[in-house]
Amino acid sequence: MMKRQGIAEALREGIAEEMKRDDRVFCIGEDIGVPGGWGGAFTVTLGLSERFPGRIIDTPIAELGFTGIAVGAAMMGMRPIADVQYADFLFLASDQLINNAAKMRYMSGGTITVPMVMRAPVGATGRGSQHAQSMERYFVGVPGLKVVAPATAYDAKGMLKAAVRDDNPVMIFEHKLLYGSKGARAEPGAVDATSDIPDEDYTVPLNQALVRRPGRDVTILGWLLMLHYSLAAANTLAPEGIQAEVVDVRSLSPIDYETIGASVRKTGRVVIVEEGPKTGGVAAELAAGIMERFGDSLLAPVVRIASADVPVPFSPILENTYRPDEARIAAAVRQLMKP
Amino acid sequence: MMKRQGIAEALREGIAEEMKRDDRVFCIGEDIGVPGGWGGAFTVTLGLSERFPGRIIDTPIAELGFTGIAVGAAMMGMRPIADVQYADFLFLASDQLINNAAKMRYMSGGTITVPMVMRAPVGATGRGSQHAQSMERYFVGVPGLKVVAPATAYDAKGMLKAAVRDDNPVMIFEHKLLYGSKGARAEPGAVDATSDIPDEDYTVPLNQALVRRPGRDVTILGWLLMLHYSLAAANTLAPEGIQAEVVDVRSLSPIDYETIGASVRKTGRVVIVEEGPKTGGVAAELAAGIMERFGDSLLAPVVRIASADVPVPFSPILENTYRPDEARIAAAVRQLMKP
Amino acid sequence: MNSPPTQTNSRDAAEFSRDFLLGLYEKMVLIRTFEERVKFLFLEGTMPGTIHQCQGQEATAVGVCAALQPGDFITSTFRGHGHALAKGLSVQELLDELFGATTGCCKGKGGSMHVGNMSKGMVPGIAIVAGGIPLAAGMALAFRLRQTGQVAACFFGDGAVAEGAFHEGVNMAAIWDLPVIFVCENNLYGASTHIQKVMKNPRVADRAAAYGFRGETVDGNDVLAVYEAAVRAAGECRAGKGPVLLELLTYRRTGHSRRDPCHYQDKHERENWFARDPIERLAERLLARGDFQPAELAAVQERSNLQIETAVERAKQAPQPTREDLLADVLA
Amino acid sequence: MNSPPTQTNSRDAAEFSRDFLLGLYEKMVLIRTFEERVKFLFLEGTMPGTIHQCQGQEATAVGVCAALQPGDFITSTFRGHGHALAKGLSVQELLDELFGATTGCCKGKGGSMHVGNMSKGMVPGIAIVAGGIPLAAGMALAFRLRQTGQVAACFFGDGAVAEGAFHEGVNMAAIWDLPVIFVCENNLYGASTHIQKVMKNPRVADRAAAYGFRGETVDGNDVLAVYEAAVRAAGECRAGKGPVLLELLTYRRTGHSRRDPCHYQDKHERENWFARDPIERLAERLLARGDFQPAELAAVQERSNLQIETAVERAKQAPQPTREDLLADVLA
Ligand SMILES: Cc1ncc(C[n+]2csc(CCOP(=O)(O)OP(=O)(O)O)c2C)c(N)n1
Ligand SMILES: Cc1ncc(C[n+]2csc(CCOP(=O)(O)OP(=O)(O)O)c2C)c(N)n1
Ligand SMILES: [Mg+2]
Ligand SMILES: [Mg+2]
Repeated sequence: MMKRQGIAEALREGIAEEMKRDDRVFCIGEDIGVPGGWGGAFTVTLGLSERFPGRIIDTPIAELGFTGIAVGAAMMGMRPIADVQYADFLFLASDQLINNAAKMRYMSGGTITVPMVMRAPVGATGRGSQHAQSMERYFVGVPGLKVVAPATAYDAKGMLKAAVRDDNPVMIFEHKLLYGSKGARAEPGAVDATSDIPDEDYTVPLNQALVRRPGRDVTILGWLLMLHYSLAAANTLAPEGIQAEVVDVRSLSPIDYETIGASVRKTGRVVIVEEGPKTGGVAAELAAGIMERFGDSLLAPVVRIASADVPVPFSPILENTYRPDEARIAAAVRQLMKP
Repeated sequence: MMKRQGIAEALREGIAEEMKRDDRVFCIGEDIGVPGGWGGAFTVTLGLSERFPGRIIDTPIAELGFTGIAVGAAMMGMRPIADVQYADFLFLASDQLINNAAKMRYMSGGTITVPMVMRAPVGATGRGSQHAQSMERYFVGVPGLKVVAPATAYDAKGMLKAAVRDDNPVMIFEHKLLYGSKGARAEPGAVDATSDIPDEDYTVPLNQALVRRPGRDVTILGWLLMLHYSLAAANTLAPEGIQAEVVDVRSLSPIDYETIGASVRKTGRVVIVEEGPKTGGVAAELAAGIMERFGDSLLAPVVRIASADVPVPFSPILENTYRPDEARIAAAVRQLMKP
Repeated sequence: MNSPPTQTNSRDAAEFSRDFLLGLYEKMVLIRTFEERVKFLFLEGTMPGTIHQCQGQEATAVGVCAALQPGDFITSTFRGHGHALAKGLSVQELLDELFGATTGCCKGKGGSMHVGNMSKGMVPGIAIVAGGIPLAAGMALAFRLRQTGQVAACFFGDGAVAEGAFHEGVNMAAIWDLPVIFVCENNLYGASTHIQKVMKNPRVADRAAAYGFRGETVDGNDVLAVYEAAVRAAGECRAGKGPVLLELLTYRRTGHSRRDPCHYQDKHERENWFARDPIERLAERLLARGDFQPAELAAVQERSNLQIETAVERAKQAPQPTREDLLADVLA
Repeated sequence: MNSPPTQTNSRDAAEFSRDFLLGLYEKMVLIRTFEERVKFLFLEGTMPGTIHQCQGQEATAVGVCAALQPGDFITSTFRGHGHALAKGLSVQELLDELFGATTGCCKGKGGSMHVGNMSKGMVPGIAIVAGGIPLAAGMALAFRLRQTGQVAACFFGDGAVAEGAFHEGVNMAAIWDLPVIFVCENNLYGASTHIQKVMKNPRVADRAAAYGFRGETVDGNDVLAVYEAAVRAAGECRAGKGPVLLELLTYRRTGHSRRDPCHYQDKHERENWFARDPIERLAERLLARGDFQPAELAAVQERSNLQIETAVERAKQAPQPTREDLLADVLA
């Protein structure tokens, strides 16, 4: 049996299932369990406080503190699922995440495990520059921390469950335009990321990319919202005779160079699509890593399509210019395919 | 007239000169002006509190707070020079640096300037994993923030002075093994970074790389400690008939692709040397940026020599393995030059 | 919590000048009317983005700003429309900003959560909870170092008190006796979370003592009480006596943001507070003076409606940015 | 500040068992001897890295840990050697760690600032000032959720009180009544900065009230007073009464780190505190009981010397890691 669900619903169900399965799992964050409230900024934990009394912990507005509390609880064997309302606030919590959670195992000589999950919504969505950043770049490559970015409801649920069961700290980036928020919480510009969700328990590995659309001419790498835009661009290009292979990077740390490499060796051409300033983004690591590993298969330099090197502007016109879109992706591919 | 100075001395003099020149300049940080104290963790502000009463401000241990205070003071026209004792603590201050200082101008529609300087010592130096990180990667590419990393006393003073006079927030990364700290503060493994410092006032631009050693065969890119190791490696290679051109990247944000490009076009081979985990480092941006701009001139994929993807270990043996050294750099170049 | 005995109330309205009172009333009505209109435009779908509004909290913004000098500065939050109007930003530059127009106070780059205008003494709102607190302390440090006699008034909510930035910023303002008024608009909720859930002692003003400076709890829905407390605080700041923490007890009459139905608010609590509306209360006190006529107050509302309608029409036609504007204003 | 009337002192030493007192004395002497030896090794250049030592503060570590159960946990700081020995880590695993050997308590990967051993109830020291405070609260939250009856004792210095992490972590421990003892070792200085420069009210224990829980100032150089205060605190924690803040007044007899000559310390302040050395004071009280002989206490010192000498020799020969070890222990 299957049911059609959006990311918010699928995450909610995934959290509930893990909490049912393992009583060490609990949620901690701001406004996540308040009666009459919203179940977090994007309704992911809505209704869970009734189902799991005492295990959905509403905190004061104190990101550094509750993140450190999640780390401490995880060190004692609990499996906290923490979340910040907007990923931009991770700057306030990064000391606990990077200096403590990610290093604890190493600096203890391998004696400590920190099985915690941190969820963080990214993406420019008409809220201005402090509720909009793509924060992936700040956590990719942090030794001791795993980072994933699911683009579909199926992956969101499967990766959340895998993250909860993983003995390492795992950061899950979610995109505001992909939650499938409805009614009062609906986001203008939202994209359909619903999936058929099986009733059976399943997980999605935290270290594997996935070919979402096979093609022989060029490899387009994307994740979260940009994956969806890349697929749309690929469809536009098909009738023009350009067969783009679209790979969902999904796992940002570690990066699955096996899957990516197979595609690159086949096509020899790569376009990486990222929301967020181009300079110093995750696409830089992907481009450098691909050149190092598969440089000889490259028929042309790897192309990065990303945002301009500016903070996120409020004005919708500017924000839409800031965010790479289907047209820019398609144009870049056409350019790259020019003989 | 000239005098020979180390980085700590040169910075101290540069700060004093700027404070003399402009009474809007002040210093703020922990233990920087305490009578009988150390002049900061690395003696840079030693003695300045006597020379500039009330303008060397000792703070409580509160990095987020005093960084925000520096931002606020800068918005009101002051020119604060803030510093953290170890760059690792920047995680605590990054919200104020990235969400406020760097974005303020943009989100105000260009009406605000934030002329502040933040100094931060990086580098693995036998202190364990929380006093050792190379933090450049977390600030390179942050729109609205300039980032520099001087490797010599001449540059340290000139860039500090340029940063103080710049109307934008500027992050200066300094390396603990390059300060030239003496006596009680001497650092094992320190490298000589002294320069002849002219008596006249001078500045060093914040957006220019510099060719430290000309060569025709291969371009080695480095900064801070790794620049010195790269120069040493180049000298080892010369008698083997390999003429390496060593470029001091210096300006990490923005990156001077003109100077770098000229070298790459000449040599066609590039090795980037970075202290800090390889994945997601500044070298990734350099490699991707070079491929994009000068891909056609590349005779081989760009090579990154960096640390392993692990937290910084305490044990000296492991730390020395963690830190790229002359031998690893030379070996990588030889490998790259193999026909 | 509604009106604890400890809180300070104001002198009799009779002791204030007629013009002064009318001015306060006018600003409060303007803010309420502005917010209601913006809410409509937003729900209607004509206005982009998200909004955080201050209906019911007009007295805090107006009372504090009335006590400031033109040269003084304020910092604000994601909920800054009222602060902006109270500090003298125009309805037009605000609406234009909310519509993302280049004629907005931040050229359309800031948006609702970041309205401000330095030339009018308002830093663009800091939408990171408590993020404006160290900033305000730093501004006050600049005033102190330059001996300008200026004061910084820092608006934040009860929710901000739990943030480390509050603790660090307030402590440094205290130890250096900086001229900053920490204005905590205590509306009992941080988003959907009641203050009782996040503080064992929910009397925010008490926090000042821990840092060694003066705190005071004020009826935040009594604009005159707020004004007088702010005048005292500003005076102490200018006299070099250091910061003051003002806890202004008030209540949000509308959702936290967007379409929030406020189901987390207790019904009786709501009714209690709705009965203590700051605008109605001032109106009653004005009429009680005898020298204000109902018609005069009605005219105030009329003027506000008109002013805002005209501004909305213009804002809808205001020039939108072009792609070129994207790259401007990053570096000085 | 030296010994304010407000601080709590201990019962008469006569009321404690001889063995218990001898145990405390033995631990304190061991810590002092360990630190002095390490200092020598460091200055001599045989020991790598940097060090932060606790000579003069032995009573805080020993008094608190003596009040804990084996299953309880402590968090520590960059200055953790004393805490480690007090919590039961062996001299050998500590020295091996300081020498970067694979037989060290963290396999040589942690170093002096990060000593710890989970199997003995000590989290590796957190060298980010105040960074261990939210951790300890989180550990206590786990104890509470699992109802294990365990307690977390969180050691930190006076300098940590200014950090946002203190504010946020302590507040959450308070509102959730978590079983954590916040142990502030107030040695009057954060690095070179005197507490008077960073707090208007330097009585750290007073901070607890702002968060709504109990704080107490104790003579931190009186190991019995520390012990009794910790016993009370642990009892309240286990009884579900929530956290307790213990401010232990003490003093650093050595540099902040490395070769710090402490020129920032006032001469009289130093002399005053040196005259109140925790080990000498305990010795006097033991001898005053009548059932301890000077020779017996001298023997304690002898044993410590011997134990440490043997350990140093072994540590110098201890196996150093190989390049392969670099990549191990990153992920579980
Ligand atoms: C650091 C941070 N955490 C969380 C948020 C999300 N958020 C926005 S407003 C808000 C509640 C703020 O409450 P309060 O400070 O009382 O202000 P009020 O909304 O009542 O005006 C929260 C949690 C944020 N903007 N910044
Ligand atoms: C977040 C952070 N800021 C600064 C430092 C540098 N530092 C190390 S110890 C110290 C002083 C700490 O003072 P206190 O908390 O009183 O502990 P004590 O040294 O007295 O034991 C400082 C500033 C640090 N380790 N972490
Ligand atoms: Mg509130
Ligand atoms: Mg101290």
